[in-house]
Amino acid sequence: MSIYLKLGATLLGFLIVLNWGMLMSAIFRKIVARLAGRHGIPFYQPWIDLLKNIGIRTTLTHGVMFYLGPIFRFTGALGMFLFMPALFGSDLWANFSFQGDIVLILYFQLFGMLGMALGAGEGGHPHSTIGITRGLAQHAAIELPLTLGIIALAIQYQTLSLNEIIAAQQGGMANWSIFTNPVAGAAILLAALGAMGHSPFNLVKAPNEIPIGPPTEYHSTYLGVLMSSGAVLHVMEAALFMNLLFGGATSWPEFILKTFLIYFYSVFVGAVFPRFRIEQSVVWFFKIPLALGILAILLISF
Amino acid sequence: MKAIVQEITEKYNLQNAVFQRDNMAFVEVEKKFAIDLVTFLKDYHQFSHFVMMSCVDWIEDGQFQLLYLLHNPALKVDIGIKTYLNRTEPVMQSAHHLWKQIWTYQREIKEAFGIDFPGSPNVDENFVLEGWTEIPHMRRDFDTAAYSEKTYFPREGRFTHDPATYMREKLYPNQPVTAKKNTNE
Amino acid sequence: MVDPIYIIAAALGVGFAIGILGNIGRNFAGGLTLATIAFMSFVSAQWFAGFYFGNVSSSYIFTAGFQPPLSINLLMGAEEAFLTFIVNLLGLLGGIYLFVNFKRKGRNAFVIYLVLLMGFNVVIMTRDIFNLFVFLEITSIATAGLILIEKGNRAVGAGFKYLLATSIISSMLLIGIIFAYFYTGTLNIDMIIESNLRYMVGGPIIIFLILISAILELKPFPANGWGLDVYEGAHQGFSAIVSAGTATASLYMLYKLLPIASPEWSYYIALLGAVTFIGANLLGVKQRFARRVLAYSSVGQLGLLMLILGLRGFLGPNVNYVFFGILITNILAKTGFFWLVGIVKANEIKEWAIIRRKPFLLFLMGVFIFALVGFPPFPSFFSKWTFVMDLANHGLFGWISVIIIGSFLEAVYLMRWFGYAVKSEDDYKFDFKIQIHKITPIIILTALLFVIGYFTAQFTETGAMINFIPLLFVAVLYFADALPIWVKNTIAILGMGIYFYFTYPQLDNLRLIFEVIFIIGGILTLIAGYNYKGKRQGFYPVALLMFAGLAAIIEAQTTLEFFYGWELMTAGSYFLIIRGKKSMPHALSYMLFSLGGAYALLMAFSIANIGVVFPSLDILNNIANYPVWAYGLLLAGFLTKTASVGLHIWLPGAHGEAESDVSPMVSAILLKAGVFGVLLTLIGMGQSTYDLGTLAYILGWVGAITVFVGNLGAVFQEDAKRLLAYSSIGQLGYIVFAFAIMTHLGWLTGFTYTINHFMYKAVLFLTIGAVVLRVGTHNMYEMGGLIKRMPLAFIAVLIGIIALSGVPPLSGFTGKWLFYNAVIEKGWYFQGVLVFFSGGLAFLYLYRLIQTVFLGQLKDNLRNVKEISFWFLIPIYVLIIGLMVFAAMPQLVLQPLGTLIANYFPNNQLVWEGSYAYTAIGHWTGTGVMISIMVMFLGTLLLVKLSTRKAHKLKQFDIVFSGERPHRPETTHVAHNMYAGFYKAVWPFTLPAVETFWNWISDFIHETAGFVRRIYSGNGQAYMLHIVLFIIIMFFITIGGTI
Amino acid sequence: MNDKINEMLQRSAQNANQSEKSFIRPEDEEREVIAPDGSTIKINPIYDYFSGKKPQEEKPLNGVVEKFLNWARAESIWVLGFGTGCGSIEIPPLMTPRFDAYRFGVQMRATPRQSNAFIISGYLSVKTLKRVIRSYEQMPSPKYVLALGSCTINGGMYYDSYSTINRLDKYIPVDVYIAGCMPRPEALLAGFMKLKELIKEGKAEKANEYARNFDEYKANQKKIIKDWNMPDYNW
Repeated sequence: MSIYLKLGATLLGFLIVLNWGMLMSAIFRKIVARLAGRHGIPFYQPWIDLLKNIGIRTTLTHGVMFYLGPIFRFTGALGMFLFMPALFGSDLWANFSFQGDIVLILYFQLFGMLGMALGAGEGGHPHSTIGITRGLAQHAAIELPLTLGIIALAIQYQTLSLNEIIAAQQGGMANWSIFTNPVAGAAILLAALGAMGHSPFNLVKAPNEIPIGPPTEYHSTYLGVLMSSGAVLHVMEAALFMNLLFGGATSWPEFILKTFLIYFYSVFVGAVFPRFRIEQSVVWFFKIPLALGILAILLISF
Repeated sequence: MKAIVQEITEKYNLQNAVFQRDNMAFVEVEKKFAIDLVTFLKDYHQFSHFVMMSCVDWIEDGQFQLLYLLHNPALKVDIGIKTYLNRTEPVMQSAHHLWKQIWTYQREIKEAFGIDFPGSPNVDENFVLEGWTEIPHMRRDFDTAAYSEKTYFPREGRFTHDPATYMREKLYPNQPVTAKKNTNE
Repeated sequence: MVDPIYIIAAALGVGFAIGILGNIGRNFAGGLTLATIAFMSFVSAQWFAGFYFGNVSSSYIFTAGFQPPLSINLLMGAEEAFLTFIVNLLGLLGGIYLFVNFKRKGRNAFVIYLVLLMGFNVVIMTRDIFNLFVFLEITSIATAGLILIEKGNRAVGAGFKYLLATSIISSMLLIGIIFAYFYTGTLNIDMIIESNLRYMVGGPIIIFLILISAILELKPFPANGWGLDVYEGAHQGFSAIVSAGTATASLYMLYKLLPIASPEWSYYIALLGAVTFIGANLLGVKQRFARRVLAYSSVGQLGLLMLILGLRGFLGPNVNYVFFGILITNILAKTGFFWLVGIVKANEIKEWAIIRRKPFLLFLMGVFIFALVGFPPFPSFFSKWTFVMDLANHGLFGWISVIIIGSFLEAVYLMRWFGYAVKSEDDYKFDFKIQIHKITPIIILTALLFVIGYFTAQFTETGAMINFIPLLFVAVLYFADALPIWVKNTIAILGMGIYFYFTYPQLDNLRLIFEVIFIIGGILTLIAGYNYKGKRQGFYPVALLMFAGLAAIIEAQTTLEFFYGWELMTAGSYFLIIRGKKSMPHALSYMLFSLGGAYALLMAFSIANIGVVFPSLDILNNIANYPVWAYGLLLAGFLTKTASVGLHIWLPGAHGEAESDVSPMVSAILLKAGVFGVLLTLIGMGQSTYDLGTLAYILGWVGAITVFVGNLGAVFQEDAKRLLAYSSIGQLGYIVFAFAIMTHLGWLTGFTYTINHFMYKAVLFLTIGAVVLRVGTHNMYEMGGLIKRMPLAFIAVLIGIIALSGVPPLSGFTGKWLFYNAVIEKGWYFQGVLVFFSGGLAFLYLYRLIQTVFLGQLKDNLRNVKEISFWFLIPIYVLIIGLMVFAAMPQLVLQPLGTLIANYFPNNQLVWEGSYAYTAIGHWTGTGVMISIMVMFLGTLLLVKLSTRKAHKLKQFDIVFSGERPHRPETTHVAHNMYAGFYKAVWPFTLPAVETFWNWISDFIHETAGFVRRIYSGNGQAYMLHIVLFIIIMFFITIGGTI
Repeated sequence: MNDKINEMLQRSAQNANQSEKSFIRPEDEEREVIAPDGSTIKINPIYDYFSGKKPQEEKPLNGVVEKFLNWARAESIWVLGFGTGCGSIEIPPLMTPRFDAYRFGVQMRATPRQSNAFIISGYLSVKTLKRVIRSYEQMPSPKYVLALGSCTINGGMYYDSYSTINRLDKYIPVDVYIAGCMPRPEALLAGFMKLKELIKEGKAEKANEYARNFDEYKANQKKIIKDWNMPDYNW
């Protein structure tokens, strides 16, 4: 198979994920609207918003880092896609997962976050900084159960390679990690709530309180880039948990179904619970998720 | 209540005391005794709650009237202390030391009526308006309509209806005017 | 050879002559005295030289032409020659120093002085016990005379107490002598020894009387209140003579008399020495006055010497080396110090800041203090080393602990004093002058210290291997201190470059890594020094001293060389750290922790040294005796340098308050010395035949907790440099943890972190240091928005923090990836997770560093600051290039490292296929990831650039502010207490438990000292009572049971 | 607390001494700070912190591209959440099931940077106008203004008030007026429809008009805002 074909497939895969992410956010809002008894936005609204944002004529910049912030963010999202196999068992859709294992993905998440934080920081808006400090603190707290769970999985499968973790889960639902290692699965899924950033863990953007948080100063194309990276990141984070716990995906429909369900798991939790304060959020992760993570390691290693 | 009014009437040589209700009285006191009286009521008669402070422009008499309204939570009675200032000399002793919220009332009165309270903290800061250059806007010699006309580009062709007439004309053009009498009966 | 009898004859003759001649001029009398002392010195020097070159042998001098016991005989042996030479030389120098003072007092002073010296000489030389008594009395009376010659109540009181005490002691001695004569029929010491006095009935009591008086002369703790007052009451010049001369003579007296007694007396004397050594130094901690401090130090050193005397049986042939090494250091340094006190004339040690007005005096003071504490290249360093090694060979670890505890306590107050001198506020009105006749003797003493130090090193086989050339280079730089900064900097850089060029081919790969970090890193940080203007006095010698120490550690072949390098490095870095503006307390705590660590190392080396003929560094491999203790102590010693948890409290202050280019030196470079040590230890542990897994396991936890403590501490700092300092603690924790894993991958991780931390911490510290130089504050919340003013600095910090945080594609990720693999392979999950969690905390402080300093709102007063200095940018960007190369092509470094580590851990290696790395469980490619990310980033940038119109540039307040406008940058910049919310969640972990613990220890020592000090009431009667009680108690201890 | 009171007392005493009332607040007065190298820096807080350049016309693109973009703009109207007067109570119902403005692509945003429609909801006092101007200028172009209620047209029932303006279009350009006192949410929706029409026709270029007639607008604004403490254009 030629390298160009593979590159083309990767690009196509990215477009699929991007569009699926936008559609997913539209569906999310549509569902919320229907719950409220509204008609809601048209399903194509995110694309129009994206177009509109790109079509904005004014571009302002606070400085080079401000300009580069969304680009860092987008690269981060792109990399999340690139370093994870999109579909299992397919050479065509394996992306660049040969370049690194799950450690690379875990740390590359931070690439976009950091760049965005710096860009927003140069914007000079106090709300941006407040949002970022909360985000970083919460991220550190999430790290604890998440790492414990992932290490438990790595011990279970004796590999850090995402491809091999998926491979080990093939052959029916009973082989999925969530069933073979439910404690680690629970720890990871609770951490996933924080990673997805919906209520009650949405204190980074915290509408009504520190309006929009870090991207307060971002507009026009910047905002478009941020929106699309957000869309990709939502899908790919769901995909990460899918690959770790739910046996990965072998076809695009399966991919779409599974990421949809995982994404909406966090959405529904968010619909029920109000927002935490930062110290509540951090302490929350230090309680049950941490205990579950430790238990997972104890169970798997002794 | 009556006893209190009696006592302060003798003590401060009050000209006029009106009982609005059983538990509410208004007294008029000379300007120079006003803060003394407020302090006396606060310290000796437990009028510990400062309800509000207001100002009225009696332009015809050439006077500003200041009203300090106090409340006694133990007896559940209110007393209003009125005092008059000369419009030509709008300066009043500040009472900011008694209750902190008086700072704000005095700041407001300074802006709206131009009555100065020397020594009151922040009394010169803007209260509602920013950058007001005219005479204080709540003084009755300030013509707000003229000011608006002069300043805010009034749109040509604006006219005002009497709401009652206009609505009757628009909504019930066939109804005879007598209907009004019926309602009166 | 001039007969030694002429020493006495000349002294007596001239003394009488001055008395008889009456009204001769005082100058003439003084000159005559000095000439006489010079003659005396010459005679003993001649003998000493004779013994040194081996062309004379010991000879007895018989007075009055008879053989003993009929006459008094003197012995001139090697020891006597040496001691009389020293005493006479000091006497000569003291005479010069005191010349003016004596002249004012009259010619009698000269006579008494001369008689005193003669007394010392005879006490040393005589072999007749009654003669000994007589001349002891003569010295006592002369001493009292010289004390009383001073004016003032203190002098009178001191002299009176001294007379009282010595008369009690003399009467004891006299009674003992009478009985001894009665029993043995002789007064000759040699004959008394032969007569086996101790087996006779009542013999033990006689021996007790004689020895107890000899011991009391040495001012044992606590019956020494009378002696302490002498040091304080007498003229400083004379206190020095008392401290040196009397002490020498009395010690030698005890030495001579000891053979009379039974061997268990050695034990008692050692015990008394130990009590005195620790007791006096403990009390020294509480002292505030300069002379009092020196007095306690003198008594403490006497105790140490008694200890050596008592333990001489275990030292074998080294006894003289040890004894005289410590004695000579003490005599020279203490005398010089007393004389320095005489010049500086500051009573309280806090007032010694005035010494900075004359930097040369400060240098002298430094030499004396470091000599007293036992740093190389002074003789006591080598002697203490030999002493400890010999004791360990006999398993006497209790005694080693005594020596270490006492030395440590002594270091506490001496270093504190030095700290005051270097750093405390100098706002005192009084001034002092340097007089040439006072300073010359001190300079001679200082020179002697160095020279003797060199010769002491040459005495032993291992010591002779030590390379003194770097030290010489330091000395050259010291004397070139008047040159402008760029000359000195160039010399220093060239020197280090040449050194590197000549040494690196001889090193194995392991050492080469550290050599590169130490020397190349040193050169890079020195480049930043071009930024400074003026002379920057004192910087280059100490910086080079540190680098010389580091180089010596790398090159060390023996444990002694290693320890020598270690101590040099400690001294140099101490001086570097204390240069900072507010560094005084931090430098002290650095010094104390370093010394504690060094003593732990000493102990460990001594354990490793047991039964070893040649102490090469290889003896650390597979230590056979007490391996857990030895390796545990080694690790504890090295962990003080890596600032691991529990031993880390010195670091934030020391690194945070240091100068801008010193911080990277001490953080990025110096800490790696600890890492090198830990690595050596672990290599040794790896080859051990014992199972030391538990030790490694504990070390792993220590490392993991250190990461957590360091990173969490960094999150809540307001001071940029302290933040980086706490971060260093954390990063060193990573390194320690990784090495403790003790697998191939673990060590690879450790090395990766070591190299990385060197580069990014140097970048960060250099940049932040340079920024601090520009903005004039350490507080991050006082900065902000500096990206507009210093873009290059911003880029440097950006790359530094990306690398530190471990975000791909920079080199930090290399470490993180290896870490995951190593941790999972080893099975240290919980430690590993704690470390990863702390990695998340790193984001918090790194973001804070870059946000509050470079992003956000530019402060008003910083609107015009310039880009950081060019001279800082050079090393920063060189290091950044290094970082980028390491990030893009990790295989270049990691592959050779893998082969190196395979020597120790051949299993489970990292497999390289081109640029792809594989472990048993994971895979990753540095180059590929770097290219992918670059392509993605540039592609996105291009897309965005094409789809936007030209961007309008905004200024700092052009932000949406809820319809309002900001009024001040200070109130718009979110910086102070940035993680308040997070603090509410984690505050229990930030409580300073370790600081509380060490404070408690320090309070405990102080309070104990304060309590014990109450026995020194200053009352003469009480002091006499002490002496009597001491005698009674000693009686019961020594022979009470046998009668 | 006492220090604070003393400080305030001192300041009011100082102000009492000033014969003429100054409109520049203390924090906006020119100040001098000392740089780390010892030099003094003069700062004028009103101008120095801001870019303050005049706005330029942003020319529409050509032909079909602009039409396409205009369609997108019309279908995605992001409204700045800024209620100026009593009419702001009419905006929240738009988001309820009964009116559901989301159907038409209308959404609320919290920051001007991300909004392109500004609803001036009812009477506008001079004090609020200052904030409105600031927020309006901070919105990226193309941007649209909907003026809600008769107060924005001719002053409405507050026509003679000393503190509210009479005609909004003297201060910022208005795309759509929605008459009434108050107009109901339906009227607002109708206004949005009208705005969409205008955008699609390419007639909603009022941001450029503002840039063209910038001086005139600015003069009108400055006439009534006496304590002007911001740059001429808030980017």
